[in-house]
Amino acid sequence: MLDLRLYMLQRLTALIMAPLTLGHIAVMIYAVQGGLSAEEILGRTQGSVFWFLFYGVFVLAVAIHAAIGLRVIIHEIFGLRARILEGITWGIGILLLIMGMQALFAVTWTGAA
Amino acid sequence: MDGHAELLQVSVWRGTAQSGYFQEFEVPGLENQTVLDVVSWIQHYADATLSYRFACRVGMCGSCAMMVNGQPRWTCRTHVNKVLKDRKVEIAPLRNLPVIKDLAADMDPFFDKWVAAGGAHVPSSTRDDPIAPIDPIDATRVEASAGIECINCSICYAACDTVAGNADYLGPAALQRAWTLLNDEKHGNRAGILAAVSGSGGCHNCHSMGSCTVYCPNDLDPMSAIAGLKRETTKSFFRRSR
Amino acid sequence: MAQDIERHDTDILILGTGGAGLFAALHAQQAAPEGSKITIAVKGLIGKCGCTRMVQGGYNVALGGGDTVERHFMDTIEGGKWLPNQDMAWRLCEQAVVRIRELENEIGCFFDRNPDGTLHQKAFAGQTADRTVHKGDLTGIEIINRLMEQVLSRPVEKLQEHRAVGLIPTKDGSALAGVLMIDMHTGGFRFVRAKTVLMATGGGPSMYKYHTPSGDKTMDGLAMALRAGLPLRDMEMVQFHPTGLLAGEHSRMTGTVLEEGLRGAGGQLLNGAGQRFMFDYDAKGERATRDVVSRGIYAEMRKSNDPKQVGMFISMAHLGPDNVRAKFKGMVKRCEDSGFDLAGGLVEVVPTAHYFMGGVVVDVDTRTALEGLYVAGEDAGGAHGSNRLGGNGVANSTVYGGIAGDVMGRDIRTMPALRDPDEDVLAAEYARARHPLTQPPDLVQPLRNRLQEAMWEDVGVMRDAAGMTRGLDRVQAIRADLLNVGVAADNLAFNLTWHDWLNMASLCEVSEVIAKAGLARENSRGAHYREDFPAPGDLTASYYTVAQQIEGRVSVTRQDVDFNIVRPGDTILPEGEPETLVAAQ
Amino acid sequence: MKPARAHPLWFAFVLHRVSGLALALFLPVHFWVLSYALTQPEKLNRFLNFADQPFVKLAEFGLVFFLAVHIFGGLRLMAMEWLPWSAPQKTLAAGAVSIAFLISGTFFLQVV
Ligand SMILES: Cc1cc2nc3c(=O)[nH]c(=O)nc-3n(C[C@H](O)[C@H](O)[C@H](O)COP(=O)(O)OP(=O)(O)OC[C@H]3O[C@@H](n4cnc5c(N)ncnc54)[C@H](O)[C@@H]3O)c2cc1C
Ligand code: HEM
Ligand code: SF4
Ligand code: F3S
Ligand code: FES
Repeated sequence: MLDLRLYMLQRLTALIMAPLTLGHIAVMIYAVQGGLSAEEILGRTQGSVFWFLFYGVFVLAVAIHAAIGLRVIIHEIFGLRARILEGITWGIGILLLIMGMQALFAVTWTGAA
Repeated sequence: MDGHAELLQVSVWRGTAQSGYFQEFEVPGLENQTVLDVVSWIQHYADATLSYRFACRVGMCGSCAMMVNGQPRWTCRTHVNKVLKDRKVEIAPLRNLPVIKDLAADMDPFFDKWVAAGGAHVPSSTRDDPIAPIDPIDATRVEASAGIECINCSICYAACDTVAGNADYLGPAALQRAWTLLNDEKHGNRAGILAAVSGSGGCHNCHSMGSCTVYCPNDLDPMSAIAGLKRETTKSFFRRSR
Repeated sequence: MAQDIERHDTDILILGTGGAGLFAALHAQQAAPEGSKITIAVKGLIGKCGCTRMVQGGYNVALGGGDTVERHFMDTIEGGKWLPNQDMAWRLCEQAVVRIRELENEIGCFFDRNPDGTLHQKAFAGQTADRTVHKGDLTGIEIINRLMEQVLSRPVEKLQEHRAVGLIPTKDGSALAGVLMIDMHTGGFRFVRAKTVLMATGGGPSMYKYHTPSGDKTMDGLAMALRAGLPLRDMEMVQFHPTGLLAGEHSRMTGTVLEEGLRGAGGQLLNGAGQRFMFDYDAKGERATRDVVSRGIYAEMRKSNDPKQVGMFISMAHLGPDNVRAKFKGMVKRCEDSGFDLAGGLVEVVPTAHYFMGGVVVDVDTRTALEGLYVAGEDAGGAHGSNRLGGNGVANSTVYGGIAGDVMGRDIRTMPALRDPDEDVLAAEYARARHPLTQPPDLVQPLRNRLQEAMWEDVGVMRDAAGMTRGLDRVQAIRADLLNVGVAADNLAFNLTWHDWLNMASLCEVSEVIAKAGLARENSRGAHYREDFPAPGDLTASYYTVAQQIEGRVSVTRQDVDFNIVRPGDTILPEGEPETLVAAQ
Repeated sequence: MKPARAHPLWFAFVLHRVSGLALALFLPVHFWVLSYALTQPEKLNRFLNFADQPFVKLAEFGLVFFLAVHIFGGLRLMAMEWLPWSAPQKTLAAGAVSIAFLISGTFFLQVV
């Protein structure tokens, strides 16, 4: 169910996300001082190539990572396998990717606001 | 029998793969009594149809493992006093394997996986060659020797929740055997082992829960052996993609 | 009646998965023509039953460093008190050299090494060289696990938890047709025809109150051979190990071995009063050979008149409990699990029946008097004579198992067809195995206890004519009682009590032969000690006993040992060779 | 008939799984909320206000805690799988949890 390729994908995406997520938490700890507002967030992120790449990589990695992670859990708990499991894995991955991309564009793309 | 012994309340799983129930027995408690002795007493004196398995009686053959109060144990080497709670004990067939009848589990899947993990030596020399001199304290050899005393009792296999959830998972004992062979310089096809443990039931399914290592009656450490396999397969992954 | 016997065919059938059975399967696979079907049937799980797995001390093989095949051979002959079949002993010593290389190189065993990388070898009592190859004190696990993996990964048909109950000859009785078995999982019968059958069911003197073999070994093979009319030799020769654990009558741990090395390292044997006694019996004290120490303990046990204290005690504490714990980790842990403190306290021990030297008469190619039947391992007699050296048991089973595989693989080329069984014998064996199912159910275990008691008391460590005659009567009475004890027939699936009954039947049959052979040998050699004939007798006129059942009656004859390689008093070692290469202990 | 597998490494596994699952379930919600930034910033703000309530604060603390637990649990795993040392596993497991507490604690203090 989890072969070497999926395993490596899960570990590598985890390694990529580790600094990104810690960075994200650090920013949050800093940012929440005095409360959050949409403007504040957007002011920081919109139009920034850095944040676009930062969150872009995260979204990609997390879609892969979480899809594989949920695949494992679904297999071990519900015993689903083969085609169905494959389908679910891809489904979760793509769903997360699409939703993540929407959020990414919303938060970092300038033109739209 | 030494008579005047206190009675033990023993609850024993009866049944087949399809259905079953716990049956209560009263067994005289005696000195130096193992769980296997309790089970044998029931078969000898209380219910002649009780099925179970044992051979060596001393912890060498690994055929007497059962669930004792929900934990996998070698029954021939488990003193009842160690597991009694208020003079009660519950005995069931080994987990994660099909039940044949009562306390006897079908161990075939365990051994099929042992072979599937590449658990048999592939020769690199023949009976006409001299025996290779091998430094016993060489680091790789020490790694190979660490798991060599496995008695294939399947206790680790029963303890592992990944096995419970993932029918294809090769399990700790088979993977530990693969790790031993990977470190055996006499083995003739080490790449084959890496391939065998990298498939969809391979070492990468292990979540390092460590129950295998906690329950192994011989103090072996399959968890670390599996970690070793993950390390080596990861290396091979990068080597291949280069 | 016999309609519910399922019929099954194969080319080569192997009974038992000890060192002999597993080696035979591998060699048969190499030697047999392409496409031959090989089947291995066993009473337990493949590789997980039998005694080869329980081998502790190790494997005897002469690998140079001064040691030679000739020296190994001489030790074997002298250890066997000139009774071994010399051709068999020679082949054993010679082939062990090849077999150990095969085990290391082809099977994948790893035996303990010296710091320079060569195999570590040590000396058991009775050896004149450091000869025993080992893997710690768990040598058997290493050998059997590796063999088991090889067999499991090959296309060999596996009939696990199948118990052989009868050898079925052809109508004219000239050859073996096949073997009747019980599929233990279902309780159903299966008759397997084969061109060649290897019997490697490993003897196992478990008719004694204290015994070491694994629980599955109950002399089934020898009982089947007896019923098939085959000659059995050296049947009086039961080896006792001096230090079996005494854990109480109800415990399966009772009788299991406390290793030899304990005494070698300086362990002391104490009597109830806490005094050492072995020097009263032998100048080497606790370090004397197994038979001597066993008799010492037994004699001391007879002297004791405290009914609570059955055995003698082994004491290690004077060597320093921590030291003992470090050096004998496995043993200390094992004792601890059953409630004893080996490192610091006293552990009660008794002599325990360990190995059966007697067995089916075979030639050096494992062939028997019955065409198509081969016997190897502990089931075969001859290689050890009156005493088996520590380390020669597993060498014997692996060497001859391999030979049997080679020979069977070759022989089936000249056997074009399977043979048809004598249906009457088949029906009789079927009825015999089903007999208890026709009787009113009763407890089997008390009979086993009675048999073990009788054999221990009357045909045990020390024997005399009166005792053995009494023993014979007791066994016959138990046998008669057994026929009236039934097993409920309503649930035969994995019915251990039925198998206990069958075990008892085998044990009773062979016990009788042991007693009769014991009566026939009127001297004391090796494991056989007669208080009424304590002398070894004239070595040059040595004879071995041959027992055979003809028309339901067991008769024992004596045959002269053929000294075709070396005569008593002579040696084949070159002149000037030192008597022993082992540094004085 | 579940064995009582109460030992530290097993708990570490359970924690890692529960946290991974929680994160995976939270993530779509998180993305969904953020995507409002594009079309309706006021909705995002309303949400952020809502997020000021103590109950939600606690939930957030939990989330960051899970995230931290999961990360350090994951790093622990990868360390034991890939680095040649592996003996003091239990210490590592405990260490991972405590670092996670530290970080999420800091976050919590900042928020309140
Ligand atoms: C505790 C112990 C320690 C020992 N230590 C040493 C040592 O250090 N060195 C040494 O050289 N020797 C030692 N021996 C002796 C050695 O183990 C035996 O001599 C040897 O292993 C016998 O091998 P085998 O293949 O003939 O029989 P086993 O290995 O005993 O195998 C017999 C097989 O036949 C099967 N079987 C039995 N009955 C039936 C049936 N009716 N139908 C189907 N299958 C059946 C059994 O289940 C088993 O699989 C030791 C023995 C014991 C008990
Ligand atoms: C926020 C994003 C993340 C989500 C949604 C997520 C989700 C998951 C899920 C659902 C699993 C499966 C758990 C299981 O099999 O029991 C998992 C496993 C894993 N995660 Fe994450 N994860 C995230 C971030 C991370 C990070 C940053 C790391 C890195 C350190 C990481 C490391 C791991 C590892 C190593 C596993 C494998 C666990 C195992 O095999 O037992 N994860 N993740
Ligand atoms: S690793 Fe330990 S628990 Fe697992 S099969 Fe081997 S001896 Fe038994
Ligand atoms: S218990 Fe199972 S999950 Fe891995 S560490 Fe052991 S095999
Ligand atoms: S009976 Fe052999 S390990 Fe328990």
